[in-house]
Amino acid sequence: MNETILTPQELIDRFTRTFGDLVSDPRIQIRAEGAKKNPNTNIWMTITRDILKPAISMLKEISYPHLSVISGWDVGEELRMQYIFSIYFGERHGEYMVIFTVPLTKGDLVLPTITDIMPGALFTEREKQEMFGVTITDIPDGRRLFLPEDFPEGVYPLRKDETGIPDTMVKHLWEVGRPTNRPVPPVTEKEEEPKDDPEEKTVKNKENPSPEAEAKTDE
Amino acid sequence: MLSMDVILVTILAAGALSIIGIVVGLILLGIDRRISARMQARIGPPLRQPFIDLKKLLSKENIIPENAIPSLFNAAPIVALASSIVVLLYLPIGSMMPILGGYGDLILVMYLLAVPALAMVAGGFASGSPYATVGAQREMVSMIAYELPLASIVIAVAWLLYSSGIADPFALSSIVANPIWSLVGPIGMVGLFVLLLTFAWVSPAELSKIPFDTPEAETELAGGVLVEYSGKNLGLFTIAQGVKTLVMGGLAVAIFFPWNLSPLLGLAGYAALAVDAVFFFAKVILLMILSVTVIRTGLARFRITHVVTLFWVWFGVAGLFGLSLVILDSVLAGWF
Amino acid sequence: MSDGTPTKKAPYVVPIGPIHPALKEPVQFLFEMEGEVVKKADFAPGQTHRGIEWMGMHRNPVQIVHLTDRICGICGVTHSLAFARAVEQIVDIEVPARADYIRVIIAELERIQSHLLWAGVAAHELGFDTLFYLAWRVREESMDVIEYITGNRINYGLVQVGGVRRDIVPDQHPTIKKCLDGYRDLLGKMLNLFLNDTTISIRCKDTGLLTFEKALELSCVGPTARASGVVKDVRVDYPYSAYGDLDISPILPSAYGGGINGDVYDRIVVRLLEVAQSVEIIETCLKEMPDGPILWESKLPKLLSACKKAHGEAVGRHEAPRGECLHYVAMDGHEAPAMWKVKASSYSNLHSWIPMLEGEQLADVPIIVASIDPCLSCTDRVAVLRGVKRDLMTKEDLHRLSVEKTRRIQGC
Amino acid sequence: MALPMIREILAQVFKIPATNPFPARFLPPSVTEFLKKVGAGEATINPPVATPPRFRGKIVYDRDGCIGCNLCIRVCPAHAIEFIPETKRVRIYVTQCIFCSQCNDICPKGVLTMSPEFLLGTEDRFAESQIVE
Repeated sequence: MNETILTPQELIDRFTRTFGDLVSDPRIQIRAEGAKKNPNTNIWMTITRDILKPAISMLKEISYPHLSVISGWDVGEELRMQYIFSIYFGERHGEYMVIFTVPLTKGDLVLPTITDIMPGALFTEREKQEMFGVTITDIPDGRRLFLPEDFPEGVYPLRKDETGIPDTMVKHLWEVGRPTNRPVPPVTEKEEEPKDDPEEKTVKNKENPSPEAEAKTDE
Repeated sequence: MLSMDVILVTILAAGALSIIGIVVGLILLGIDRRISARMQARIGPPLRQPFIDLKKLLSKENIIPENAIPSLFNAAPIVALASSIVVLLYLPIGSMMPILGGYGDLILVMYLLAVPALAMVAGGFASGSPYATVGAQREMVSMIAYELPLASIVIAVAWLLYSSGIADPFALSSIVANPIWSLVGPIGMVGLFVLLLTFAWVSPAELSKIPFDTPEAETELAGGVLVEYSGKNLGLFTIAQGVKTLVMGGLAVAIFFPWNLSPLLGLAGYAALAVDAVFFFAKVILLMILSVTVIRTGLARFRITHVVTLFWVWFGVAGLFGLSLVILDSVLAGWF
Repeated sequence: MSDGTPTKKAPYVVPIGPIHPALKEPVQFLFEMEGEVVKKADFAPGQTHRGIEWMGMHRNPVQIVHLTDRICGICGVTHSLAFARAVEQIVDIEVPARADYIRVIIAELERIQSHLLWAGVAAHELGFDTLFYLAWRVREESMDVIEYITGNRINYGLVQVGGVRRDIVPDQHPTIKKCLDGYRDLLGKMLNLFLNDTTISIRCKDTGLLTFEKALELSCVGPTARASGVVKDVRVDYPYSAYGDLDISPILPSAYGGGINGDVYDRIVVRLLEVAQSVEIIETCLKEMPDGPILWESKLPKLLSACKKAHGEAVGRHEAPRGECLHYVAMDGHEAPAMWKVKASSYSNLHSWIPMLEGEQLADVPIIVASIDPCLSCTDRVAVLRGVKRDLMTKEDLHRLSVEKTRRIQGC
Repeated sequence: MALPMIREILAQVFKIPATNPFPARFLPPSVTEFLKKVGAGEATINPPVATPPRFRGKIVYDRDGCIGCNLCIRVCPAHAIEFIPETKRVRIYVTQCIFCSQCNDICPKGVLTMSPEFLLGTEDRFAESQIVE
């Protein structure tokens, strides 16, 4: 572990220096919230699949990273996998989020497992296999994680192409059993008169009553 | 030889006492639940709740699991109930002498007390469920564990009566007739007090209550030995549990608090019997609240290893310590 | 336990779950046992998939905020806050400072009720129902305040993209303060009851050990990680909402005087002390809450069209009672987000069950499982409804069957 | 052996329980009969705990003030609101409502409100009481 804390730019420089063109589109997203506007830092980098493991190892050399999750985004022609890490936790206001985006072409959805360097990744790698149809090579436990045993093969719920959820598998529960022949209630424009629905009469107090007023009556 | 009359009276009395025992036992369960609820800042169920539960259980059918041994599975609750009732018949209720007093003594009672637990073990193994199997194993282990302190209490009492020159030192009638506290000096008093405390901790174990309810351990074994029981069988176990609660309380009263109210009030005959019986049940309720309800409400469940350590090491030592104090006392009394 | 315990040499399998009294959550465990000792543990989550992410990808952000409320019944604000923060970053919304403070107040109230809920569950798993009732009774106070502020006990519906929906007005302060003062008085009693009780400490000390290295490797979060000595608290490390304005530090079990063992006991310590910390945070926030609006845009149609125009991806995080909760959102110019990924806190912690459980006693399984405060409703997210191969019974079927059976039993 | 709970429970026995009592002390043989009696003043019930000021209960809809703008349908997360094309009004299925009150917020005319009514349980999802229109 390295004791000196890198600035976000230094961190990116280190990656671009080591991996050259294989790291692209680095950006630092800084956001300040609250009254004092203390900034928090997110670092995004797009890397190729080949340097995924070296990049994580390098992150490990800088500071032991915490892997939050691997996410994915089906953008149509390719699948972008986001490896969401955070480093420098334990430093007050000093944590960086480091997000590696790994683009994969639809024809070649293979990723190496990172469980040998980050054992905690197993869960999320299993999930990526079943949800996105990505093959994780050398995964120590390739079972399904969330999907049931009888879920059809070749359907990946979070994909947006033809391997995603087909409409035939979707049941809109809210539509089920709704009465279709219900008579339409009469409408009187801007007139107050008693209706068949008893609810109507109670519409007196306007929406979102001020809590203080009601609080007083309540106590 | 026994005459027909005596046998008939004995049978009638036994029947009556069994019914009273069951009713009082269920009331005891109700009181326990109510008091425990109050301790937990809840309102709790009405006192008759065990009766309501029982009525419902008895109206339901028995479900026997596929891989159970039906004969053993069904016999277990009956054996458990029968043996608890039999123990009751050996207990003096107030000034009424035990109905079966002539046919057995404290040693027999100790054996009979183990029978319901054994029945539960058998029923658990016969259930064919892994939970019940684990529960039955634990039940055996805890049974073995609490027998040692229980035995030291019995031995101490018998020794005391024996050394005081009382005939039939193991018979419950002689124990009741000679309150043990009157037979000892100050050292013996301390010894008996230690034994009383030990008995207070053995009772919840004998009744499988928290912290010793490892065989049933709801959160890990989902009811353990009883997991597969339902309907009438479970109802029988519930009754057995009630009667057993009464028996443990009754035993404690007989050994440690045998005094009656009637001599004090100058009553005799049936009035004395009735007053003493009520007083007896009051003592049982009080003892049960102290040794079962308070303990089960105020403690977390032990691991089975803790149960073994507690009874073999701590209460084993406590029991033997109490026993040796009692012996020491009577030896000293012999010297002076 | 040498002589007493039966030692069955052949390992046998004890299944626990998906429905089991020890588990308030649907997950299935398989334990290979030797006697009373767990030799090998395995588990299968995913017993209750609901497909919330998929549902979200067909709805607009304003709808999703309410969907996120319902990911978990206990973390009523956690997910909506994390999601709202992610969307705010994509759309580039600046949340009014007052809204940030209200968000923190409600998040900390949630931490109090969640930790107390957990404390109760833990006590119940230990077979200590009295403590369970006590903890839950005490928890009601915070539930009442949450109800008082938001309107409902769970599913608060407080967070909106760009702020919060309801203000905390000065008239409400006395009620909140009264509750906080109550907690301050109670905490000593709770600590005493939980930490000084012999029956609890013999069950919890050195049980379910998770070493520092394992916790780091398995990317554990929240009190589970902190109890093992991993200093990680998003509230401190990563200034967001009003947390950046506060002077707080992560709570480690050493704060209670002892060392850091990473056992169940330490997890109790961390959670109880965090309740105290939350009380302080709420007090500070109430005091320092700036004036101003509570929403970036109170006209929802405007907010919706701003969201529709946005392109990009962002990560929103929040330190939930159970640890870091993370939402990844990508938007590509449609009403609905292009991608929505929910990483609940328990998702990161479930892994730690295996090293914790192996080698432990069966009796300790419930408390170890509960000790990470698992929330599988948060973790199980994706599912698709399919009627095939399942016996579906309608209400009428069930009613008919029960009537038949009652008749059979009663013999009429 | 320290058992701090024992002291606690012994003190608690003499205190009033914290539980909210049930409406009736014991389960009446027939709930409907009992409620009728209560209505007629022949029996009393323990009153329910009051709802808080901002409580979100069953939705209330002022049909006449509605302008049929459809915004509520757009933000309803649960698809609980249905458009009636004939009159350009909406119909709300309370069993599908998730009580987020988002439609209240977006309604330009303020015709949707949340009432404090919460006893909504029923067996029929589409019972008359479960449809607001």
